[in-house]
Amino acid sequence: MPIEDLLLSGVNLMILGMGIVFTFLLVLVFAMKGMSKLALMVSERQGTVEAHSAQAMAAGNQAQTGIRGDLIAVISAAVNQYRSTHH
Amino acid sequence: MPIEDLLLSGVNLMILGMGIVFTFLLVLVFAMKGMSKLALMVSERQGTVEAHSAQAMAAGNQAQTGIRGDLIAVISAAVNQYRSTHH
Amino acid sequence: MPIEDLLLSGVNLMILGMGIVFTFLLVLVFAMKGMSKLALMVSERQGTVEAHSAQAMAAGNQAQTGIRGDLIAVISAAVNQYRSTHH
Amino acid sequence: MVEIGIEPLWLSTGIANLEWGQVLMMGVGGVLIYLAVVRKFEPLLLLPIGFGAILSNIPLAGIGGSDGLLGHIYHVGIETGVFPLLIFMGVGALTDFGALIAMPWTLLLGAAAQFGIFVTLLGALALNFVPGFDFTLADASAIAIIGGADGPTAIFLASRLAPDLLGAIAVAAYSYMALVPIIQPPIMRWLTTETERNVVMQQLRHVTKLEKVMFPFAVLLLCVIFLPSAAPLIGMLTFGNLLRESGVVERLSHAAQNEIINIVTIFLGLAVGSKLSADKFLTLDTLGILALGAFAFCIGTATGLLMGKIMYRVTGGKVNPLIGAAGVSAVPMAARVVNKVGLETNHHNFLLMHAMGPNVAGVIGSAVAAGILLAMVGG
Amino acid sequence: MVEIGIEPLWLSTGIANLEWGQVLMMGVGGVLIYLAVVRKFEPLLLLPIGFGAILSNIPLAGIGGSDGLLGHIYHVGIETGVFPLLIFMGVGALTDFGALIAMPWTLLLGAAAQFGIFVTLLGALALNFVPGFDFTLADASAIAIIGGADGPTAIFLASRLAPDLLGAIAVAAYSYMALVPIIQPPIMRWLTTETERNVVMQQLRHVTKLEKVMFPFAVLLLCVIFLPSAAPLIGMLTFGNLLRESGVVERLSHAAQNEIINIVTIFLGLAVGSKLSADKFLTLDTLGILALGAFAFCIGTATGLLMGKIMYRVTGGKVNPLIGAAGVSAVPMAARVVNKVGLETNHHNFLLMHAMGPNVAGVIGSAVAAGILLAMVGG
Amino acid sequence: MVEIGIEPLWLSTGIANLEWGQVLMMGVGGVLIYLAVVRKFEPLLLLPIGFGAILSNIPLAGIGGSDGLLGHIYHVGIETGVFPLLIFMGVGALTDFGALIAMPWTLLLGAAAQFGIFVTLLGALALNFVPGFDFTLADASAIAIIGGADGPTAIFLASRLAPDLLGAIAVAAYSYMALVPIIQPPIMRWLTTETERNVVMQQLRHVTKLEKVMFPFAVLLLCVIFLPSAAPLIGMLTFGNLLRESGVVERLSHAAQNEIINIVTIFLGLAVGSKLSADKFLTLDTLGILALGAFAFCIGTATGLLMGKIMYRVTGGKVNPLIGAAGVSAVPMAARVVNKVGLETNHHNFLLMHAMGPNVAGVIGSAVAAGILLAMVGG
Ligand code: NA
Ligand code: NA
Ligand code: NA
Repeated sequence: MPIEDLLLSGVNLMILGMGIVFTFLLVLVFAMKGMSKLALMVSERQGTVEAHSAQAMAAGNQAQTGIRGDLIAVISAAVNQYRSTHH
Repeated sequence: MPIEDLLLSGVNLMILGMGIVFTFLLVLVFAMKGMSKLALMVSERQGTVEAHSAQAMAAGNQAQTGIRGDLIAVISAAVNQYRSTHH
Repeated sequence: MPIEDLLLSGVNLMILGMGIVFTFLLVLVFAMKGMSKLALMVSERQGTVEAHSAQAMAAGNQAQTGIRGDLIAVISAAVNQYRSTHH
Repeated sequence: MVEIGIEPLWLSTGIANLEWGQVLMMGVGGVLIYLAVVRKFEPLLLLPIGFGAILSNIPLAGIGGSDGLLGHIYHVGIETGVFPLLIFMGVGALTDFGALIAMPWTLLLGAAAQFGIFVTLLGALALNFVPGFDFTLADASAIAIIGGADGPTAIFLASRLAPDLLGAIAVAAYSYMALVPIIQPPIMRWLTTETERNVVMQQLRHVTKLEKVMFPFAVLLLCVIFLPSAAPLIGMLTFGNLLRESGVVERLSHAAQNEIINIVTIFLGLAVGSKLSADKFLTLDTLGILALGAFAFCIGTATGLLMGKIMYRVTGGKVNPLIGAAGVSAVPMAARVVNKVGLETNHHNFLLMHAMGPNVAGVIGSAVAAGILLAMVGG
Repeated sequence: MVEIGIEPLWLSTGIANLEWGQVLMMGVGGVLIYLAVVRKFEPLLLLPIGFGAILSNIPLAGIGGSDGLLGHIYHVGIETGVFPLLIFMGVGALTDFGALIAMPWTLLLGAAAQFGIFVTLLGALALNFVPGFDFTLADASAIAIIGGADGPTAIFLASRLAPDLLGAIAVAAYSYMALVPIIQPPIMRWLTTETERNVVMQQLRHVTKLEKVMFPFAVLLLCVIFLPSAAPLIGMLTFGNLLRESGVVERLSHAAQNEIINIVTIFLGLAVGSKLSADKFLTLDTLGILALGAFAFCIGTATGLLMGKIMYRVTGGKVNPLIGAAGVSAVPMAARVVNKVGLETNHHNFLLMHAMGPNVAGVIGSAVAAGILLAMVGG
Repeated sequence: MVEIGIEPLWLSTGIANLEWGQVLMMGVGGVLIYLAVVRKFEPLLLLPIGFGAILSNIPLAGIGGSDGLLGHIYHVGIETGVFPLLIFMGVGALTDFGALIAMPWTLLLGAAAQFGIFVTLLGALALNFVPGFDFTLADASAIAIIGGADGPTAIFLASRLAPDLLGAIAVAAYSYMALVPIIQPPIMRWLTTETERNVVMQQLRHVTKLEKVMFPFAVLLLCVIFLPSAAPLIGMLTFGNLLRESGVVERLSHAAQNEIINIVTIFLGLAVGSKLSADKFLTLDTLGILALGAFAFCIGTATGLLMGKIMYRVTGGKVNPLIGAAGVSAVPMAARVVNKVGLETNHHNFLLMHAMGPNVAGVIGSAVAAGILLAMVGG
């Protein structure tokens, strides 16, 4: 079809397209805000439960982050070496 | 076909089926007993060989189980961390 | 076709084949020699750069080879164990 | 010029094309994911299945269609039966049959528990008396295997005998496997006496490496002689186990236990989920399948326990009947349940290892049962 | 007897059959590998693509043909759209959307940056005024998506709308993603004032695990309602992210983040490279595509920055406009560039985490844009 | 009603359908597994091949048939040639060509050892004088490549030139590769003098990273110019090696060295085993192939050694002729054997690194030879 018509379709597509992109992501903004509110409510309601699991998680993270960085470095290197040699 | 016939086939299938299942696993019981006897004989005949490899294996296990549990825990955590970060 | 002809083709194939194999690998010999020369020139030209990266690499290797063998052994075993148990 | 306006735009949205059935099935998918993530119901399978259900019910996208991603995966992996067999290879590579080798007789517990399968088969056929149900013998067989409490076996058989019911059957199988801790204990307490549950079993003998290497061959040999129709399942199970026990192919054993089974699990789950379409799933059949599945688990548990009581008598009280309940497989959940119930009556009675014997025996038992159904009905 | 002589031997050599186009394309492949290895341009993709280009241009071997290795891989993985979608699953499993959840408004930056896509679409169509160019609306759409700065999205859309241009489009997309550190900074400095670049943003709030688990569902839900045509991309992205955040399927999350994405990356790269044939690549179109691609990146960066300036005004100077440039995606390169430019003006102003929000928003934004183009043009 | 009785039941058992050929082939499979597990003969390949042979000879199951698991795998991976090429990519990623780059002349040792291939080709054709043998030129070529002592190359060529002989050829290739420690030493001692075996070679020069990165391109370039028919093999080998040496795609290199090669090895082995059917394997041809294979190894070892002796003369005793035996490839077994035999005569003479040069040269050499056979015979 003639280029002019193509361009017309293009303009059409641009207007609609950017319109949808913005609508979609704008709605998503509010969806996420609602989501976060909901999450807050939920976690408050089962506060106790959360607390426990939170502690548990914290503990878990402790166990991980507790390891001194250099040890991890050494071990990582070793693991690398181990892999490159044993595989 | 009429449901009665279906059920009849079903009963047939059940009798045959459970019969085979039991036969199969019962024969397997004896097969395994024979197998274990055979394994015992073999290992006795090549006792010396076994002994060596056994020692070797033991040593190997030593090397593995010798590592203190907590060290393994630490390393495992580190490996986890290493993986999650380096991959 | 008659076996004699087959054999004739075979002889043909052998002469050509070994000829090509030798030509190919002989040319590759010279290609590699040239390649190495080229590599030398390049690395000399960007000597400084090389130096740096070389040091860097050396450092890297240090970090790896620096780990005492037994530690690696222990860790490797642990990794093994970790894998076999956690996977 | 290309027609680009509000009209076609609206027609290209989801709301304009969304059907009630699709909404409901997405809800079903959401429930499965909830069970997987929050209730920890077999998350490795139910999460991908649930998500696959959501994706394949999105209007216009056609993700579950023959040209869609999940359609391709289903065609390649499940129609061919490849995925469940690869999972079985992984199960074999992950399973230590030592406990079973140490107590061969516990195989009979694994056999007895398969009774649930065949009773359910009758149940499914009997359901045809109820107006609205019309299960063929093939359908009934595929449904009955849910009683095997073994996911890949159920998916493999369903893909062969009743592809239309595959979604519902897979969901039922994995759901009930996850429900084992709720379904089994009451039956276990009801069918066994305090004294029986109190039985402390003697420690398992040591099993040599050689025995573990010979075991897969013993199983495969019997399968070849008696029941070749079970060979694909038993074959891959024993192959995986040989990779594990041979000790000379660590690389391959590791691949079977990790890369392969993980990758296949993701694809298998998504592809099974793509069969959860409204027209196939929102039917009376599904309700029947769910009911029959629960029924199958109960019967299997009961018959396993009864065989356990027989062995209790025969051995003069050396066998704790509770381990019979582990015969339904559902590895290792069922064995853990046995251990738990055992500890309730005797705080120092750890039955876990003893329950592992019938537990893995149940895997073989249901594979055998699947072979029989394939041979008798699939032909 | 079989004719074996010097004549057929000579005819079986490469030099006797080598065409100039093939030599040139091998050169192109070599350049891509040089950029990947020496200049570190997206090596994970450009190295396999470059090598695939060399292999598929070897005379007589037919490696890229329908019976060749790369031909098989292309047929299985790209014609079906499976590979880019699996990569997207991996991206989802590797991405932490926490920064975006903490600053939902930065989604608008990811939206604004997609303007580059649609302007480029017009540009491609306008190029038809130049003799020798004849882009259809489908071609133009596939080219425009380069502005999305997202490799798998570009490959997926191109394989749907303009397979002939796929090679050039993929090469352009990944090349410009690698060039982000060179393309973006000047535009960023030119469009923003010292004061704006100086803005120190407040630290991000803590995001709970629950929010991270709910996020993929929120995104997927909107996709289902508004834009089902984007469901394959958004669906796999959110699936991968759920595997990551659910925390109950560590095995599967690990497989999606490693085995699957690594294996698929190798095959995807080689297969894309096999489309770099002289007749398809050494055309005026390719030059146009390369020019338009650079154009698209610049526009996208600019519109992202302008939206950033608007948010700067609206929020009374709480938002640093620089983070708008990260809206083009090109994760995580663009975010790093923002951080770098930010540090130039204020040595204590680390914008990396704040730039991650628009950065991942850009991934969603370009997937949405791709869905629109599929729905409007692909139909 | 469905006929379910003793009669059809019996007919569905294995014993009722087992043929002698199948029993024998299961035996062959068992032997291969025995060699793999107990004798440690190339277990990574021979174990899956042996198990595949057992599975595909189970009556009624049809696992090796076009609808069976192994049939599917064979169709997808071997008929297309994809699996051997992926293994070659892995080999490239696992191989350090440093030793070869340090001693380019050792390439000639890898060339000389390929003489075994072509002599065996004549041998195979000459065997046609024996009644019962009727090898075509294609058959003979596929058989001859066993002398290349390289599994994937042999499988790739056989799948192209003589699919019917693939099973026997693969089994012969891997068996003899495992037998290298038994086959080679006598020949090595017989063809070399004490003084020659005593030669201590000077330490290898340091090879720079740049050289290692350039090497794959040098090899590929010559392949493109002279022998495009070898491009699939050489191409994937060099691609894998570039992944390794480039140092910028660690993820991909790791995948090629582990996940991909391990997964493919399992499937390749099973699929090759599925070709071990009585009618194809229990033939006079197989005996001929086994005999010719051994012959090929001996000739290849001998010619490699003779070239070693020539280099010993030419260099005035700087080269230890033993390393010529490593030219047959069979990496790294042959190089280890050289090292072992070297230590017998001089307890302080470690030839391992020097033998790695001709060893990897042998891989390239046999790929080149395969390319020639494809070009001359496959056409
Ligand atoms: Na079971
Ligand atoms: Na984007
Ligand atoms: Na060789």
